[in-house]
Amino acid sequence: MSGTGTRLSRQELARLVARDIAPGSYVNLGIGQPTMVADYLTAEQHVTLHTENGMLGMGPQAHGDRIDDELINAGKIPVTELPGASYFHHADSFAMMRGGHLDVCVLGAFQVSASGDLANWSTGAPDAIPAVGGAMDLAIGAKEVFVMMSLFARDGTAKLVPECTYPVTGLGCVTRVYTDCGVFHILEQDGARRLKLVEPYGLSADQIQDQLEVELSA
Amino acid sequence: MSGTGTRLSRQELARLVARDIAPGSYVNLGIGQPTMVADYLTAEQHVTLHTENGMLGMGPQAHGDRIDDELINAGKIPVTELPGASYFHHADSFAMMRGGHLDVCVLGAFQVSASGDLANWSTGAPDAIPAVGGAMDLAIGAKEVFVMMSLFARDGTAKLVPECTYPVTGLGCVTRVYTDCGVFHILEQDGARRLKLVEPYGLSADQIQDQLEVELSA
Amino acid sequence: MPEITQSTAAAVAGVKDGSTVLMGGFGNAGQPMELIDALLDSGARNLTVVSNNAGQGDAGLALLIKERRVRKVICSFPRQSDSWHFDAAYGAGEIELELVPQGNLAERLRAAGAGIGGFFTPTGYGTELAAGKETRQIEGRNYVLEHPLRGDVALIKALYADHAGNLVYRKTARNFGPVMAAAAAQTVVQVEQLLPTGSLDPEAVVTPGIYVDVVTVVATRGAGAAPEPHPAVREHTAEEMVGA
Amino acid sequence: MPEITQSTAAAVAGVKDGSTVLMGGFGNAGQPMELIDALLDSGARNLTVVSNNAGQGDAGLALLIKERRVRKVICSFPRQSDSWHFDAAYGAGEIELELVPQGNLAERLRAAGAGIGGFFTPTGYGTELAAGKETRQIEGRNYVLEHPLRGDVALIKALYADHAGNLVYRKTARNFGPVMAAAAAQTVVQVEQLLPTGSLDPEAVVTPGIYVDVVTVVATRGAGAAPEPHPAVREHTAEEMVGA
Repeated sequence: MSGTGTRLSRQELARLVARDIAPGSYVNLGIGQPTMVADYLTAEQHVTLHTENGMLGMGPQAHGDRIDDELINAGKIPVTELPGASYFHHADSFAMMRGGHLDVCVLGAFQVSASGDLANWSTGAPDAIPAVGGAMDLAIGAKEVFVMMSLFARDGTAKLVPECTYPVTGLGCVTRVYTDCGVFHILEQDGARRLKLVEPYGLSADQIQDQLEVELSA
Repeated sequence: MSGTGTRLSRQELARLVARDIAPGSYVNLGIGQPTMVADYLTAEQHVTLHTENGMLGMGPQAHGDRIDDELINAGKIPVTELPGASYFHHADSFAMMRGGHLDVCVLGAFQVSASGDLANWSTGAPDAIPAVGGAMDLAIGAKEVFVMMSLFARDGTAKLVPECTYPVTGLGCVTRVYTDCGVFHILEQDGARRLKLVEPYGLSADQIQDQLEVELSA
Repeated sequence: MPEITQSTAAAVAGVKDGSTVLMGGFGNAGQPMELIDALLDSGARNLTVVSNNAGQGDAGLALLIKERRVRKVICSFPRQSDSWHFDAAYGAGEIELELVPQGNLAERLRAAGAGIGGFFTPTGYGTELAAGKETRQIEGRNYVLEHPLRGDVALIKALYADHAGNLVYRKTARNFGPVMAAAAAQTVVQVEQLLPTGSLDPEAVVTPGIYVDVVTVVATRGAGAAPEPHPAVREHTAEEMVGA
Repeated sequence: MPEITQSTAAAVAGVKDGSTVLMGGFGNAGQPMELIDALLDSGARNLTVVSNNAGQGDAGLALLIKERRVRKVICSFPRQSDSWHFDAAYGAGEIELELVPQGNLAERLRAAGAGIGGFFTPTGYGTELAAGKETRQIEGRNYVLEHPLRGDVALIKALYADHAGNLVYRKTARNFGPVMAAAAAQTVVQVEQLLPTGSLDPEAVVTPGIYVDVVTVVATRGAGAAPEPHPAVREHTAEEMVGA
């Protein structure tokens, strides 16, 4: 459990997540930062990407002549099709997610609680137009839910919290949290969920503990 | 409301049912006697046949070289495929039935009650092996459920009854009953279901009424 | 057998004031833009629209909302960078929003088409979007009871139809089309091309014709453009060809 | 990526004593006969079998029942003219039967694959087969609550698989295959032929490879027989070909 001397860049974080995805996995990468994980998956990993708007076997973003308005990902960005792909309708696509068939889903977050509650769909601002998309389905569906986020918000408050103060997306669903300051695992032990720091970066484990209101498990 | 002088043969009954199926209908013909209806449907009717094991656009029974063990109907008889056919899996097939998308389903019966309850899956004999297949799904799914049966059992008892004594397949689902002695409609009037004899055959309306324990509506 | 019409105006005539309209599409992919334009021209108002989004830019559903024809939107993701017409209507309190997680939206539509009266879903449990809804623990997992979502009319887009109404779609434009086709009392579809019955292979049909009531051809990829190959389209023999 | 094995014995090794096994097929169409034969040879016992029928003649599931390997059958139609082995076991009180209306069987399997915790179905309401079950009136219609039906292993038959595990079926042999593939912890499929990845058109895949764990080739139509055309099978370019 030794960290490097510096916090991780977004690219380094994406590389770390990619490294931890088991070969042969079926994976959904959420909109935004999680999308970067695709750049670090290797051919040898044979990872199959799912997009909730109805496709398995999604390839990289399309450019130039390959752009097809009817071949897009969940972020509505034109993508490509890989050999072995398949298309299906929305009910089948979300049945695949809800039914626990995806191995890993990678999501961004506003907050994650020590017991794995996820808040990533709404800041709760009273005047904001609410929009949820597939966030709640992604949160509860995959066998493992990895979150990518900065450990601290711009105002310095920690985003790993005892209880989410933002509206939750799903309860007890997050299994790993990848942050610029370290990787955390949320493990089920003796019926309770425990938060464990497995790789600190830039800060020591003690420094991280000092800045969190949640207690890290040994 | 004038009947012919003789009771209807099974062939005549099948012809009568076929005549009453509206052009362009999607129809499921149950196993046994209802299958005969297909022989009397005309090309001009453009009726599309559904078989619950996963096909729309089913054609006539296959013979000789055209027999294909993987192209069968619900009675496990080899059939053929017509232009415009489609195949789908069992959950989709029964969703089509349960969702009310079929216009007409034609079924055999042991008994039909005056309010349209259907009994056609079990005689309730204590030593018999129970088997239901798709009977209960067919009973409740189609917009109209036509029953084909003899009006009287071999022992002379009427099969149109005040209440089914055999185990029911579905409640209040039958809309028409085609029998050798006449055609009955079960109509919803003022919130109640009424049984009306629309075409007697072989017997007069009065003679039929005399032999039934249910009261026919005017 | 569906009705075939050359007129998008005729195609959407089933939508009345107060109708619930299911609109296919995820973003612009699969959005039946020309049918929605015809709906705008029809003047129908007080609509409830079920769709994944609440319109984008200055086209389609966004224009219906701009013109205040839509009383209520049932969707999963109304807020987009170019959803200014929805934003304005919502900000002014002139449109009602029922926000539904995307998979529950799809499953509620599927339930409507499949005759399911309600279902227990884990999605949304413990969140604001399940507030007030019946919940149940089943085998140790928590679920929310959700109900079917039916439409009076579905407006969807497919790639090809045959004269029997069978449909195939193109890539991720398939999205909500198949479930919406089954969930509405009347389903209207715009296709790139209408093919003779017998042209679509029964193994590759996605939406069987039983779910389709009205078909209209809108060649969005340019009139006269050669259709691209699709695995469902087969060489047909004279014996197999029916209709024209 | 599924495991590919040449051995049906290896393919069914995931079935243990006491397993719940989903078996595809409607009558003989789509019944994975050679996988069931291998299961018989494996000696696994005390099985719960979910299948539409309870075996026919002297083959497949009927032999498993004859050998008393099956503790319980969950099916819709056990009684057939040639279901003598089930009849004998049932008559002797040596097999348990859970009779499920066929559409509820299919929907319970679908629910298991789709993560639905329970659903209200109108099928069976008011009948013996709903006795003791929770019911509810929803919008004036009566429904019965049914629960998902999961398998430890699904044994199914398809026409072709590619190396990514994508499946296509043949005519009415499709039946329960797609829903069982999604409803089991492990799905084992026997196919006529295994094709390189890229050979099946993504528009025409019926079961995506994510649902398939083990593939074995059993050429039931005669070894070396040319495969019949299927719309999903496409001419592949070198660029598209992956695997072998």
